Amino acid sequence: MSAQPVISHLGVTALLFEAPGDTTLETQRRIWSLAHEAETWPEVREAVPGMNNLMVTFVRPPQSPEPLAERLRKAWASVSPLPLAGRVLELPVMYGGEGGPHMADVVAHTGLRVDDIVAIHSAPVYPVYAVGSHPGYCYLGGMDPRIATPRRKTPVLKIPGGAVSIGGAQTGVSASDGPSGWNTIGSTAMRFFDIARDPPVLLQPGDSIVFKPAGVIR
Amino acid sequence: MIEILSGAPLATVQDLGRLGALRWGVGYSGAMDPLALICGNLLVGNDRDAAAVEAQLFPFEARFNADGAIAVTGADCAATLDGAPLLPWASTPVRAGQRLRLDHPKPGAWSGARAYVCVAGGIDTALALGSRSTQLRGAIGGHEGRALRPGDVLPVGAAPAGASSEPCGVMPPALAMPLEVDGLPAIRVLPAAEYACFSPASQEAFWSGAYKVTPQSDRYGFRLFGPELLPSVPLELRSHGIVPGVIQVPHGGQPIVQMRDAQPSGGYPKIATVIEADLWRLGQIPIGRSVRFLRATWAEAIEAARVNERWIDEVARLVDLFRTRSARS
Amino acid sequence: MSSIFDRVPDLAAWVAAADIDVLVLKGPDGSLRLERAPNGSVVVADRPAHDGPQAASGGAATKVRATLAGSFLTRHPVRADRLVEMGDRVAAGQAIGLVQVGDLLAPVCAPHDGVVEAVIAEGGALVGYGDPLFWLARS
Amino acid sequence: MFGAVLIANRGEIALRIQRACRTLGLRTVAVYSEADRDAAHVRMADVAICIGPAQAARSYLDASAILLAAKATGAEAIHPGYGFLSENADFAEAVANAGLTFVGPSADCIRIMGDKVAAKRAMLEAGVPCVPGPGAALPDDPDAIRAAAAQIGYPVILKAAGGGGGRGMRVVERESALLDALALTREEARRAFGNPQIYVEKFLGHPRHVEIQVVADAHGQAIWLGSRDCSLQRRHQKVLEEAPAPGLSATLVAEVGERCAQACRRIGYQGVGTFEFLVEDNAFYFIEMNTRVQVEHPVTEMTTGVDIVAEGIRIAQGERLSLSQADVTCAGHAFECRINAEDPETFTPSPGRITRFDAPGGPGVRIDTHVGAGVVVPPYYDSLIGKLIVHGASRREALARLRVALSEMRVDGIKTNLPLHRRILADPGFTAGGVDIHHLEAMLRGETAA
Repeated sequence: MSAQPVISHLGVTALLFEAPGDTTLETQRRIWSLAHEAETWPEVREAVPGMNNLMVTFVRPPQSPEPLAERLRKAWASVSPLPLAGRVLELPVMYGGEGGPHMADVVAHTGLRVDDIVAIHSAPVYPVYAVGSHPGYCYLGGMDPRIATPRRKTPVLKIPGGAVSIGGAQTGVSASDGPSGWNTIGSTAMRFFDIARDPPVLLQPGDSIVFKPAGVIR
Repeated sequence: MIEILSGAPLATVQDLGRLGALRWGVGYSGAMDPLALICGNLLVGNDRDAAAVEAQLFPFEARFNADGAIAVTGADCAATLDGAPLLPWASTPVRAGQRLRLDHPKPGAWSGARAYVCVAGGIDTALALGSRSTQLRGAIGGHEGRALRPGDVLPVGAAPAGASSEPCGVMPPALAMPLEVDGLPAIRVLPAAEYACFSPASQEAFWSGAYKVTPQSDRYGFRLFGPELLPSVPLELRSHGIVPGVIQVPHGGQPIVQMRDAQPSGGYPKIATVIEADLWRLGQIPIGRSVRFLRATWAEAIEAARVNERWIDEVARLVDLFRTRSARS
Repeated sequence: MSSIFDRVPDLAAWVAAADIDVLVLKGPDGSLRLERAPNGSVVVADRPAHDGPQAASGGAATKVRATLAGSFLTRHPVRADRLVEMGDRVAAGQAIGLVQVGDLLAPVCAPHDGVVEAVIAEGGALVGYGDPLFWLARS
Repeated sequence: MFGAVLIANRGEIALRIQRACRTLGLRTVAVYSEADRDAAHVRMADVAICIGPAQAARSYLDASAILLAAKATGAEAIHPGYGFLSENADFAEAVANAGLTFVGPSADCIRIMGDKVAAKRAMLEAGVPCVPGPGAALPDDPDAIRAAAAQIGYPVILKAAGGGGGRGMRVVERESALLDALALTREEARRAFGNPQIYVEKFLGHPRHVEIQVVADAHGQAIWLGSRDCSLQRRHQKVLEEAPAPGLSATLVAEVGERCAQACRRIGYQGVGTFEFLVEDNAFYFIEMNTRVQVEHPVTEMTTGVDIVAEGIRIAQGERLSLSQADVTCAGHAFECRINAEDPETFTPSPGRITRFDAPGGPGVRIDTHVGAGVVVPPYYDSLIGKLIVHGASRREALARLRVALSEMRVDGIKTNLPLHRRILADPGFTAGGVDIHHLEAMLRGETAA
């Protein structure tokens, strides 16, 4: 496995920088640093952290993507991890039942019982790696790989806001109704996004979430 | 002001989109056919990025509560004003109380899927994070952050100074800048990060096959149906930022093109990205029609954007000359 | 021998400049009536009998003229059908033709309600300012 | 390079440009007003298109209509001729923005030369002699204004920066009248030209009007093509011109000509142009530059053998000058009479149908005209219906030929100024050569009768 980051383009409007190695919080803290630096560059409109990766959008498409790619590589070599200094949000979750329609799929894939899945899912303090997917949605790190379940073959056209779901080795909470390719295992009630607030999001990279089982429907 | 009369769902207020809010998970939104929106705005004397109503299901009906000028661009919907036929892609004066009706686009030299009702002064709903575009997920922008319903009344800005109500029209860009392969509309794409991970047969199929726009296609994404695209080995990616145009291939093997309301992140393998300059073409492909993908280079994608810009500038120049010439009838 | 009809452009310009609504001239070879249209343009509202078809109704007909130099189109490029056919009833302000300049498509609008008596110019032809395009009978 | 030239003009110059285009193998596009439907320039063009009604403001002066016509006809270049839009910098810019070639200098050059203050500054920098006076608009401070005028010495003349053709000027004889005259001129200028800037210069009592024809290419080459004398004017309108300017030292003219060519190179001028001077006591004073072909260019063509219009078009195509300064020779003498449709006594325009048109002929005789028998001269435009140009080995021979030509020429149906030209030819002051710019008006008042 190469230790070099991989940089690819998303059409002519953005570059995707992917950090090498396994997904770790340490790497993510370097991604946050890289994002802070890149968003000050004049050719960059936005630097948006993903899971151990960073999307950088151009102010306007350049003649070649290579200069910015090179700049990212150089910056990556020198950035130090941003300290984790955010707050911790406790989130009550109702697991399974109507609010967790894909619990059975996770059971089927992992071979674990529902109670085990709930226990494993609610154990860690999940750091917010990134905000994305839809307004206010938080990508969380730190899920136990035992409950990892692949994304669905076909995305679901509408899952409700507050849905707690698993996609591959990741977990997250929908901030509003919308389509998703993830497996929904529970639900919670929390307003993650409010246009009237500044910033409009409840949580930002560096903050953390703890899931607290409010009940389990089998 | 404009009052929405018809119950046809999914009409929304859109401008050229919302840039700079990806970090909060807020995508671009904006007109599916930005060229049509810009042309409509030029025709009524607005700034290019003024907001308009994007209609995608028909019939669509609205009433104007003040005198002014409008232009209906995009899909040719046999628009009528109080029953009198309107030219497609042209401005026309309107009087208070007149009713506009747009019908299902009929097949012609070019039919399209989405129509834009541009009003002199622009739809003047509140700016949200710098744009008037409706972002349905999260209920941001537009009219109450949602699709329009009968009875909704949209505010209209002050008509631009020196605005002329002299009717004026432009050639639809689909005819001015046609792009077809084997009689099918063609869309230029750049191969994306995981292109090489797809089997050679899938790669070949992607370039040579026709992909039909399925009924599960909307402003979020166009779900296409065509030859299956399968990776050589199963891929599971970490979530990352994406932009409109990215063509993801979920495990089912059928591609999904991210459109203007696309979520700003995803994790399915990406086989290609529709170049920014051709997103408007795809945005106007009606459900049930097929498209072909054409492989482009970075330089070609940049040049295609320039061609669009130059075309728009030339249209703007001609409209301006038309308005400023003194030899009117 | 000069006819008043040779002087129509001059007269029309004069009528427009002088803010006159209607001008009627009678001469040995016919009478001429110039009217200011609602859009401010001056239209020839009457003409000698030999200068074009008469409306079936016997009413006067108007020559609708190009106000822009360009290619005359009878059909919108996205449409299969012509904008109007002979005999069609049209409303004032309705687009009955187009003049194309590059990708600009300037509508030719009916100056009044009426019936299309004839399409004078040929589709695709280069027309200039003042060239007659349609005969439009008052209905 | 371009293949089709739209000629944004009418009359004899439209025809003249068409001829030049044809000799260069270029297609011509004529635009015309409704009043010119039957005009020669319409008939002779490869493509002709009507762009508006008779009024010039809605046709030949309508930049938008002309640019749309260029698009509609596929023209790739626009030649503005003289008058109309020929010195409109915004038009030149709009032509360039349309991706077309403007046959003439850049919009920037036109803009500089259109502003008298800026033009004078540019000329002083290039070493072209100017009328004494500060090279800047007058300030507001009365003491500074008085000082500026005193330094020049009375009489002085106040000129509007945006004026021209005799408009926006006022002569001041003594200091006591200065401030009132300035206030008046400033107000007139503000209203007439939208520019209240005024500058002050030495007033010359008996100057001649002498001009230098220049041609400059896009490759930094510029040459001058000798002098013209256009002193015979009535109300600042030239009536009869000749080349070369009689009685001036060839060394002096060459020195000024070289300065003019140098100025072209300095400001990056491209195309044909004319530097206009007042000449008094063998001294040249720059007054303005015309950034276009001039009505009287044929006298220079006759004496130098250079097709000035074709040269201007070749330069617009990016080609190099076809000759160097060393190749320029001035052979013989030439006159041009502007034939106007006007009453020779009252000078009121005389439009109408020409019933008879007899053109003169013979060696050295050239007629540039767009009219003939049966042609109607419309009332909407300037009254120039043609130019009679003659050339001879000497001024004396040219005068003799001109006299014969004027006696042969006959235009019936309308009034023309042919009788005036015949009168001028009989004037001893004129035939002697070197009269000043007031001479013709004095002659008309009967003050110079022989």
